[in-house]
Amino acid sequence: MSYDYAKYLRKGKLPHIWCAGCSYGIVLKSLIRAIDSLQWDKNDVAIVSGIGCASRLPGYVDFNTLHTTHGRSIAFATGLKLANPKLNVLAMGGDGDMTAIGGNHFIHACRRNLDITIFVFNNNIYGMTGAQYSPTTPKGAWATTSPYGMAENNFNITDLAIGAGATYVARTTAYHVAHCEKTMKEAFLHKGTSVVEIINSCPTGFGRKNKFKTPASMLMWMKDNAVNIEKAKNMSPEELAGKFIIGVLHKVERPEYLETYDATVGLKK
Amino acid sequence: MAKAEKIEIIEKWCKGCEICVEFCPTGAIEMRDFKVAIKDLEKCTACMQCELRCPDFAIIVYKKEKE
Amino acid sequence: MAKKVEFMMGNHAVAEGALYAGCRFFGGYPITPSTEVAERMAERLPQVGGRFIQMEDEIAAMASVIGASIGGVKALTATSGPGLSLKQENLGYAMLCEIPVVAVDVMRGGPSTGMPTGPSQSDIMCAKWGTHGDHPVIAVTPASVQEQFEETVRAFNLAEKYRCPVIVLTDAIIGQMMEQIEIPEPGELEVIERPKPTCKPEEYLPFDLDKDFVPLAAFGSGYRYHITGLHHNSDGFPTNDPVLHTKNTKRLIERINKNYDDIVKVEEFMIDDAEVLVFAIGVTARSAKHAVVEARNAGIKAGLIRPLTIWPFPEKHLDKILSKNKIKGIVVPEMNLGQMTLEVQRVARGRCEVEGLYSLMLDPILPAEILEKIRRFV
Amino acid sequence: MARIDIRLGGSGGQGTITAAAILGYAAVYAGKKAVQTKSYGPEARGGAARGEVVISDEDINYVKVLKSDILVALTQEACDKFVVDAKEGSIVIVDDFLVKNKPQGNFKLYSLPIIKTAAEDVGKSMVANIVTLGVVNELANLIDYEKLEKGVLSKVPKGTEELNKKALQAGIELARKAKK
Repeated sequence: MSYDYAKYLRKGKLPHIWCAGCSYGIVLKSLIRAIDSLQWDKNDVAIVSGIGCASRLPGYVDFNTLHTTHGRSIAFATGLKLANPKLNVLAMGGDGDMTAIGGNHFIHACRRNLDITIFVFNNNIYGMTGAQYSPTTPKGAWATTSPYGMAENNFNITDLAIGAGATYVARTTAYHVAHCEKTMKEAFLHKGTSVVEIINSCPTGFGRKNKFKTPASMLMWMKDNAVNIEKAKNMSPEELAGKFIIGVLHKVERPEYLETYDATVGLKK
Repeated sequence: MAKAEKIEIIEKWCKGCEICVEFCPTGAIEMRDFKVAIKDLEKCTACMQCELRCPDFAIIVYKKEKE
Repeated sequence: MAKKVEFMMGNHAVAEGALYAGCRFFGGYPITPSTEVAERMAERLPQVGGRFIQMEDEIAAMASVIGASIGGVKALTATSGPGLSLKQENLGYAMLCEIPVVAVDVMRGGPSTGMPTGPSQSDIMCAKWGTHGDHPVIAVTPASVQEQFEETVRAFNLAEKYRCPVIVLTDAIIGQMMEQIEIPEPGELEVIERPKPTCKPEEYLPFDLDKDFVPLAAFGSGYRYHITGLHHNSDGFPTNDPVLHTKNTKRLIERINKNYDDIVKVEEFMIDDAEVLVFAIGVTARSAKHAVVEARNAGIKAGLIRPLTIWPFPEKHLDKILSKNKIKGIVVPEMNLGQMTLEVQRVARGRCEVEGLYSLMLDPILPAEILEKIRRFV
Repeated sequence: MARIDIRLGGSGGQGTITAAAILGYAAVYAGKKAVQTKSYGPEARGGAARGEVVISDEDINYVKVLKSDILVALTQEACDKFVVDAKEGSIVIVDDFLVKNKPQGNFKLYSLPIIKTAAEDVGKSMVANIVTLGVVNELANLIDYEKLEKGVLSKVPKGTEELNKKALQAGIELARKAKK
């Protein structure tokens, strides 16, 4: 056995609700390993999610877990962190939850630079409601609400986070399990708002209708199209066409919100 | 050859997505009645690909103690 | 010792009441005519070790106070009409998830952007039914700057005691006006602190469906559990079982209903021998009191029922008066086109006439208008 | 003291709402009850602005001014608009320069150079509202002078205390002369 997940899993909650081949389970394992590697007390970890398939994740892990309303995880997490700064707070959700209905909270969290961690599970689709297009559905892709192909432009989540002021922004995938774990750990350790986009796969809602025959083929697509940022630096735009970059895309030091607030207002503790 | 002591399969959690089978480099496991099953433990190199990638916590590989 | 008397704005009194009650977090979003609550909290919270944040929108403001409360801190938000609409989503969350928070709604004219500076009492039904689904609601209705303070303290107490959101339903006139207020000394008003669970963490059932009340453990206090806005079982995990759904919904509503006597506060003014009643809240109740005094001066036996709790509706109080007194009629003045009147009619069950007096004008309903309605019943 | 309804009318920026608030504050400081309300009509922005305050020794039920016991009108527009709600036998004070058409009615009219006094005798027209307070308090004998002065000083910007004291005194002088 390479790793015993049991000590972080809530008893009796498996099997989880995710479909066969959904990569969220794989990412959940990376998440558990990442937190375990930090040796954080479980009582000091809070995971806050919104609505959607990804947002069901907190129910399976033995931390302080908060499954909120659609798109609002970051806003709940903000209040929680300000009330109890000792908590290591992770806000997480899917692409629709975080960048459509929750888009406003997402960009303003990046701007504030409160010391919370944000994971966006991007599977390019609304899975739970049955495959409607999301802000990250690729142009031309099929969804039940884009039956003729996606006509809208899509968000680049990491560019959005960088533009909004997040101080740590990275991308990883469900395929790159070790990289995913390492990136999550770094994001947790970063002081300030850190955003990790995790490329995921929804075989049921997206894959079947968009020419992915099997769940494994969706993971292989990640393997084949992800380029590490170090390698990408030496590649031409032509070579990078159709690929996406993984790794730490942006990392800067800026004053963290809570510390700045407390100092600015002269908080009497 | 075999480096695995045992491959434990938690059948009630396995959803039959086949990711483990597709990622197994040696053909040690296979699909049987829509669930993963051990085909040939001898072939297992304990590379852990199946365990790492199983989304359902349904497959656990126990490495052999170093001899 | 003479008490400290101040001349204070109603919205500021809400903020001071919240601080007195132990509120140490405010998450808000600017909106007329409630903004002075946020401004006062932004200035005052750091002085007492609390934190303020102006969120990116009303929805986030409501979410942030729920988050803070889950973190173990008493939390307040303040808004007005359009903001109340936006807060409804997370108010419902707080109801189902049993999170104590206080939300102030300084009523202005609606619907939509409506009359931003215009006072109103048109959110009475929105406070009760604004969020979807069956749910309990507690809403208190202050009518003076003193009550802005005291009712906010009471709102926090009720929120903690019954583990639920409480709405302070006030209006633009009471919120914006200045009036004398005696600031209570510490200890003078009851302040209910949040009880902590005493069981072992592994035995903690945060939403025990077989108990009326379970203390809410703060995240980080060693009780690790799950909170979800899905219908859930005693342990907090989602369930699709309609029997449990029914049981929990009824339990939440019953918790409030069966504590009616503790929650519902009503001022009864000159009702012992009253033949005509006026039923009014907030600024309108002050006009009504003026009218009742004038009616009495004119020899008319009028009385006033002034709820300080509008939800749950003070039906027991009203019912008791209607069964005791021979009431000819009830006048229900309200700054809307008839919301409370419907409830009064429901409780009156045809025992007497109930007549609404509605106004969307910017000034309070005049005592003379109420007096005229009173006269019609005698 | 029974309920006294005071309406201070002027144009936006003349500080009538501030004056009403100061009067309420001073009244409360003097042990009375007071309610000061804002106006919500379109006049709240530009046009005829009004500061309203009700002062009483008893509980004040209706919070706004019903019919005024004291009306101050610093502009013609405010005078025309609010004088209809002046009580019989009440006090109506108008600025003698800006209110050219003197109101007629069953009230005691004082036409006084309030703005001129502020601008010329005190030196700043923006303290007309404080001059007004001096006038109102002296004519209606509402609050002890020290309490009123304390009210004024606690609500005006730092560094303007002497100016505002002078304005208050000037208002009192205006009223004393008028009473003779």
